Amino acid sequence: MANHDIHLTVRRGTVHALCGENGAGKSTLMKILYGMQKPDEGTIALDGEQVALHSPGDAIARGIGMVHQHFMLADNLTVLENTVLGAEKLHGIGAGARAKIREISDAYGLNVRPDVLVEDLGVADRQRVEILKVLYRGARTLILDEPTAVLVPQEVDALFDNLRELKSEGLTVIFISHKLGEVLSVADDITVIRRGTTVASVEPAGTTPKQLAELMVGSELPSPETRESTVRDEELLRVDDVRLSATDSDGVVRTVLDGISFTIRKGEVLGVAGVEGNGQAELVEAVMGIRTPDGGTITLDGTDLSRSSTRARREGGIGYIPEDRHRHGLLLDAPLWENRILGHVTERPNSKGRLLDLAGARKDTERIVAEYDVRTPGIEVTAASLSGGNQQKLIVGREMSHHPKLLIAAHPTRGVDVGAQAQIWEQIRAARREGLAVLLISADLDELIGLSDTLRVMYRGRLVADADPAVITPEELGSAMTGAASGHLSASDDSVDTAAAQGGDAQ
Amino acid sequence: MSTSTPTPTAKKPAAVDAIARSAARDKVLLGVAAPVLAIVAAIVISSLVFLASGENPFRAYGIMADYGHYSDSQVWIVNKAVPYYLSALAVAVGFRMNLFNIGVDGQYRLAAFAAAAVGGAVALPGALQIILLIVIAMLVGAIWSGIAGLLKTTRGVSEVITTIMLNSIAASVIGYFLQDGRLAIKDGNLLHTKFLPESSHFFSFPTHPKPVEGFVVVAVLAGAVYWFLINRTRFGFDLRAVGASEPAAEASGVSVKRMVVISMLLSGAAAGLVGMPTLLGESFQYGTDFPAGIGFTGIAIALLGRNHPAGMAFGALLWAFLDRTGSRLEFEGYAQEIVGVIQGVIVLCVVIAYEVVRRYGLRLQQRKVGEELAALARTGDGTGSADNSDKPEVTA
Amino acid sequence: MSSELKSAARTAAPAPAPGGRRKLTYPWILLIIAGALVAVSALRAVSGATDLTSGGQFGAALSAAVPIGLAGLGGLWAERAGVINIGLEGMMMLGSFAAGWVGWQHGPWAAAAAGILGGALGGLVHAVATVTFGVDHIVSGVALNILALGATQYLATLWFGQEGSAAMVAGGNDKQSPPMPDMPTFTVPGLADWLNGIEGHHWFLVSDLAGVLGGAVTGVSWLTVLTVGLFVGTFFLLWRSSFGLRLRSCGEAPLSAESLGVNVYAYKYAAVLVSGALAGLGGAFLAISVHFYQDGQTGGRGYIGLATMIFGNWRPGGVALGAGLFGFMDAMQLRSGGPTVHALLLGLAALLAGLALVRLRAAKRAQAAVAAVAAAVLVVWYALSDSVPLELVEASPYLATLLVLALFSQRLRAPKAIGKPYRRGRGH
Amino acid sequence: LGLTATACGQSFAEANRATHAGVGLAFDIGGRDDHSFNEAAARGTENARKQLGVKVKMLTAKNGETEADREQRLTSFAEAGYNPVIGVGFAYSQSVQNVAKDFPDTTFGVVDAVPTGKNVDAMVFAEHEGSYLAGVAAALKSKTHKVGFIGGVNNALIQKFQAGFEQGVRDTDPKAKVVSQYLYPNNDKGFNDPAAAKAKAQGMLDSGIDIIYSAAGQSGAGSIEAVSKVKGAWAIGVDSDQYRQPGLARYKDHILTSVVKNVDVAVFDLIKSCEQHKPLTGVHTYDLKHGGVSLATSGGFITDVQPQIDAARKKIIEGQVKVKETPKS
Ligand SMILES: Nc1ncnc2c1ncn2[C@@H]1O[C@H](COP(=O)(O)OP(=O)(O)OP(=O)(O)O)[C@@H](O)[C@H]1O
Ligand SMILES: Nc1ncnc2c1ncn2[C@@H]1O[C@H](COP(=O)(O)OP(=O)(O)OP(=O)(O)O)[C@@H](O)[C@H]1O
Ligand SMILES: [Mg+2]
Ligand SMILES: [Mg+2]
Repeated sequence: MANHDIHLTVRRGTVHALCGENGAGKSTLMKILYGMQKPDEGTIALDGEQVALHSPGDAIARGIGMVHQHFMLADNLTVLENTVLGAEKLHGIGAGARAKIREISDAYGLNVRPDVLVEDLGVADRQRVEILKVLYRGARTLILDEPTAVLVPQEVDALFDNLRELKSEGLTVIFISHKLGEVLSVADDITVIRRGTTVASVEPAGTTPKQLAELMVGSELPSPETRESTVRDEELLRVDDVRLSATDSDGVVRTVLDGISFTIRKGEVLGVAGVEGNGQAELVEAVMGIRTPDGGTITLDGTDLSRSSTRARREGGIGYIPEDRHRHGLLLDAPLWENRILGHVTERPNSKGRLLDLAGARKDTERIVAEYDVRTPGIEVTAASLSGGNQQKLIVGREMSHHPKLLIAAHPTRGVDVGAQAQIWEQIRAARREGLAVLLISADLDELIGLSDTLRVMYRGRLVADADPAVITPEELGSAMTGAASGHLSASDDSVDTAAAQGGDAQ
Repeated sequence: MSTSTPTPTAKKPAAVDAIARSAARDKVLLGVAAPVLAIVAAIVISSLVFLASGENPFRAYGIMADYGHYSDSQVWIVNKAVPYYLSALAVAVGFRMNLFNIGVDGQYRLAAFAAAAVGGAVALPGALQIILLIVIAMLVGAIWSGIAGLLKTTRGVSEVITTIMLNSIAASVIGYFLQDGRLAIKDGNLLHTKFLPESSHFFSFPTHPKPVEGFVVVAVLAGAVYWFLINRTRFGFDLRAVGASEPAAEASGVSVKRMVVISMLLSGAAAGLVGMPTLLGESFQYGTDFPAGIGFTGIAIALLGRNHPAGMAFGALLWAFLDRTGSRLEFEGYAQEIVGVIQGVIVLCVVIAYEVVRRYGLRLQQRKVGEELAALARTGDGTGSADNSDKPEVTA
Repeated sequence: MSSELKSAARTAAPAPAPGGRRKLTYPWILLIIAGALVAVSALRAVSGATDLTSGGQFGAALSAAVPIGLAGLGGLWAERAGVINIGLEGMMMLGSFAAGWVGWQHGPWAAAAAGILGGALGGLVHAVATVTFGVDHIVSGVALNILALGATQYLATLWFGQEGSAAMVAGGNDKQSPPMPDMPTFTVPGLADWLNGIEGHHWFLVSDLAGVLGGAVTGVSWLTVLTVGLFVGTFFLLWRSSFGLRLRSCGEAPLSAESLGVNVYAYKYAAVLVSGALAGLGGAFLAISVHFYQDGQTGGRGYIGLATMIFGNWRPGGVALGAGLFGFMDAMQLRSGGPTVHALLLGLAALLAGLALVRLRAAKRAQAAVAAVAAAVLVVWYALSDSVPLELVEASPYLATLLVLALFSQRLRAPKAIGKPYRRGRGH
Repeated sequence: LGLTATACGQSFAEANRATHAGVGLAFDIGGRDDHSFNEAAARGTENARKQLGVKVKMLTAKNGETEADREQRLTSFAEAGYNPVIGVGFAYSQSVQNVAKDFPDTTFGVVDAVPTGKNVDAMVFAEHEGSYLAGVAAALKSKTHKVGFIGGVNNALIQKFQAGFEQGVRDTDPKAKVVSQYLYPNNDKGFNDPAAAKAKAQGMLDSGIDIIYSAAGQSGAGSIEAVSKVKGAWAIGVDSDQYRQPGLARYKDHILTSVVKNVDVAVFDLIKSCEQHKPLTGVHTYDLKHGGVSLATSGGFITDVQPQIDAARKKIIEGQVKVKETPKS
């Protein structure tokens, strides 16, 4: 059961925030409101009138629009096509629609171009297209499911300005987030959901983040904060002038990584901040050997790995927590013990020589399940039947079991509930004390700042800035992520020390 | 949830045990459900077809069963099933990693032709000759399918299309060389390669009334090798990983491109074996009348057997049984073409039944896992913060 | 550490080059067609293979292209909605069978309608399996091909080959339906003769153009005209109407479509049914043009249609081009065999030489060298022989497809959600 | 299944002893009504049924079948007591040879092939001689002095047609040009693809050829159709008298003549010999001399050149002209 005994009342013309931990059932609730899922029981009333929503079409007809947590856009279609889809009756699919889109875009300052392919847009632009889609349908009630998860603080501010604009036009906004600061800053009312049910309705004025957090999880939010430094002198990973270009489907060559150089020492966590799509994923894949760089060298613990295969790198001591666990981390239809073998098939206890060691793998899977608290009835169930957090714990357990020298962790706690989040952070901290080097990529700036010993900012395929996590704030980091600042970001009175951009080696 | 939960494996409460037991029962039931469902559906639909054409289905089934049980029928069925089985294996190697080798047909024909041409020209003593021919066939089959593998990895061309094209091209290549004065000789109105020397003749089991071809041993061996390779070796794990999820396999260190080429080569090598029972045990030459189309039958059988060596053996025998007994129907006043309908219906029913059952099973398992964890949380997790949802609501 | 930061001082990484997407505009297309015509007529003049551009050749090419084009167009409909359709071959079989069955009783027009229905029936089976039951699309397609083959063969024995039945008396048998009357063809009066006359003079370019046009106005089946209409109609329906936008969105991003109130199942069903209907019409065309259904009549054209669809980059114009090329090669090998294909060696050599130049300019020396050597080999081959083996001729359409795919497949773009299972309400 | 297949167990033949069930006729993939030699063979059994009162059972091959399938078909006949068992088409060559060994008391016949066996009657035809006469007629009737030959599949059998035709044309009109082409180099589809034959014939007609002789089984209908659309052009049929075939009735005014292969006579001879308990065995060549092949005269289109044709026939029968079985390179 994802939702039970939900009571939610939203006033017209307000921004209503819905918060709760991962998997609390927020998205499910909103999908019910939007007609994408059917409730087993209960009623929905709109302006006092009871309504039955059987499909998104019904909801749209009643002026409800939704921006999904995961973008619902067709990459190969243009912004115009994405917008008019399903609402062709309104203004046609040609010039009329184009004019209408321009009009809405201008009215709310969305700044979208109707004829570009969505494929070519960045995340913030895509989000604006999503909002445009909803407005185009004349929605009076907007549901935004975690719209800020992928935005940098400055973009979040712009978004909130848009929301206030909408509110002033008399629109109702339901806004989902588990970032408490945001919630408090923009919402008129707040409803908290926990384990599929509403536990509280509060007003932002009289509430502190701490109170909200307790409502959400029943205790204080765990913190990724790491105080003591475990950085040693030995250099473990050296990436030197790595360059990578990719050819897209039209044969256009794009530079995705440009002159990337950094080092990570034993016991050090290097955090890379950046808006998604600026090359972090490619950097990880280049270090993992999934992509072949055009130039540059990668040295692990004194061994040049630039030409090695992914398998050789893994055997050489790189552990990998991929960004998209369903795509890159697991075989969803395979049992847990086969997933334990994945990525380490050449190593003990998974194989002996060229043959698999099924008994060994099974036994070790039992151990991981126990040690890493993977909630599962057994190791024969498929990975797909585990919850996301438990899948992630299995992956972390698997990678840690081979005592990596370097861990590449991409968004290690994305979509994971707070309990599992704390566990994963603790695992990383513990291994770091033993001398593990970590390359951490995360969109969660608190996590990034909390866990890292060193911070770098990536923008358009380059490392454009560095920062000291002890003093930096998310806002300062955010402005570097948009390219507004570069060089060494010091926590001076103002947000950014742009002078460093010219000075470069001021430190 | 808290970080200090007791490990679930420590001691399971009775409720969890009960759920686990029922899950195990479900697994067995589901395993049986798919084939049963498919067979029942296929029989029902085939019977309807019989009835619709005004025939008595049960008399027909009776005739087929009766004719199939004679020893000569069984020998025939086994002999006929061997190439089918080998073809299915070739297709299955690809299927296990989501590669669709429609080109087995062209591969085995080209392979058999090459082996026949070489076999007619050289005569090594004893078993050497047979080994040579089999190696040549596997090599040629592998090369022909390897082209598709290479085009896929280097140029990104779908193997479905290339193998279809290569089938036609193989036919033309054979046609070019299978001419008087090139690699063939004229024998009445037939053209075929020179007869293989005695040393190329494969042994056979002296059964009654006709012998069972010795190549059945090779087929069984090939099935065993296939099973072992896929399920027990590192290579097999990599192969299955690519089949289950290409990006996950890539990230886990499998070179997907290399695997594509290797498995196309393996598939083609297996395809090379398909023509061998005919060449080495029956015709001893490759002529214009060399059997064609077994590659396509292999696809059907691989689907039928779910890529499992035993399942495919069953499928191959079933197919051969239908071939054999279908022609008997013709003598009893039915149209033997009904066999084609039955075969088609069986394949369609099997693929649908398996998909339905698989999905149902997955949903069932998810629910069970959820229930089980809930049961676990209720009984075993009392110490932590599991019950914090019972805390009084806070309203600000 | 800071030394590594110097890169920050440089400007940000270059954005993708503007205008990288090269669009084929109408002037370009016309230019390319004109260029091709000049090249072919030059080839005709040099090699003396007059059939290369004769009206008969183009007429034959057109009728060879129609069934393949219809299959390809059928594939396009299904795949644009995200359903891979390898069952086209089976749908064609059903179409040609239904056409044969209805045709001998009710004439060729009814046969065409029956072919459409027969193919749509195959589409329905495929849609039920893939859309409703979520069976892997390729698996379902293969199963459908097996079933269609069995069903048509069985029904043929029952309906055409029954001893003493009316069908048998009318000339049917186990493998073949009784013949049906001719479907009328159309010839533009005057124009056809005039063009024919010009063609006879073998003037450079003029006669060639007359040949091409003559093929298009002389003795053309009404079904061919219908097919051209279907291609144009498909383009407007799928790319210029809201129905088409919705249908394509099901192939690109079904979850987004669903979230906007599009009934994805309905569109997928519609697409696969139309797909079957088009393939069925292709099958019917085969039956109607030889006047009867025949076992094995489709001869793998469904698969070829699939190849032309990929070749044509999932666009109607591309499919038409692919089918036209295939039909051209097929007609040529059938009509005049070795000598004319022999002339094409020279054409291919010229193309390769051109490619070598282009590669050289792009500083891809290795590729340029390979192309140049291949061109030289072809020229030598051309000079030393006066025909090519029949087998090579027979294989030439397949080789051409393979070659084109190998050269250009990287530029092809399939619908994004193609072949992926979709369940209502199962999105994130 | 596999287990019981070893050594023991009863075979079908042991369990079902039957005798004298009639004549078993196994067709090649063209099927009974292929307007060609299958049909002619069927006609032979039909005559036998009427004149001798024998029962007849016919079975047809499937597309893409194997040697095992053919052997099974013949075996089934023999087991069920059919005698003689006749395979129509050279595809049955090997299978007749193999199965005949197992059933020494049954007589086997095969058309167009020469397998060996004590109880085998091989019926072969001098197609080249009949085709020679067609060549003579074509050379005399062509106004453009260009004639064409379309073969279904480029195999040894069809090459006999080509060789005879070409020689006949050359001997009659040395200036005439013969264009010989095949639909498929090596694919039985060639006997079953009228659309291809139509395109091929169209190509020939466009190049000025006005008489086309097609030896392509069912495909021939396509070339006859193409010819019928052109004024003054003639088609020459094959195997049966195609002028008289109902399926081709609307083109009959364009069917100059047909090279008739009297398979029916051969089949009838074999059945009759079996009925008289003196079964024919060995190779029997049905040539021009013995009336095994002939040139049809239906329609009367060749009446004007009949004297020259008769003269040519006489030369062949008397051995003055040797007709080659393989075309000149
Ligand atoms: N029909 C259903 N029945 C039972 N459980 C379901 C159903 N649908 C979803 N769930 C589960 O309910 C939980 C709530 O998921 P939901 O996506 O609503 O969470 P969320 O609050 O949006 O979390 P996040 O912050 O990660 O987006 C998940 O565990 C999900 O797997
Ligand atoms: N129909 C269902 N009924 C009951 N439980 C279900 C159903 N479908 C899925 N589940 C359960 O929901 C969970 C699905 O995992 P999902 O990733 O959605 O969880 P989640 O709540 O998001 O967890 P996490 O916060 O760890 O990501 C599994 O535990 C699964 O057993
Ligand atoms: Mg959510
Ligand atoms: Mg989740």
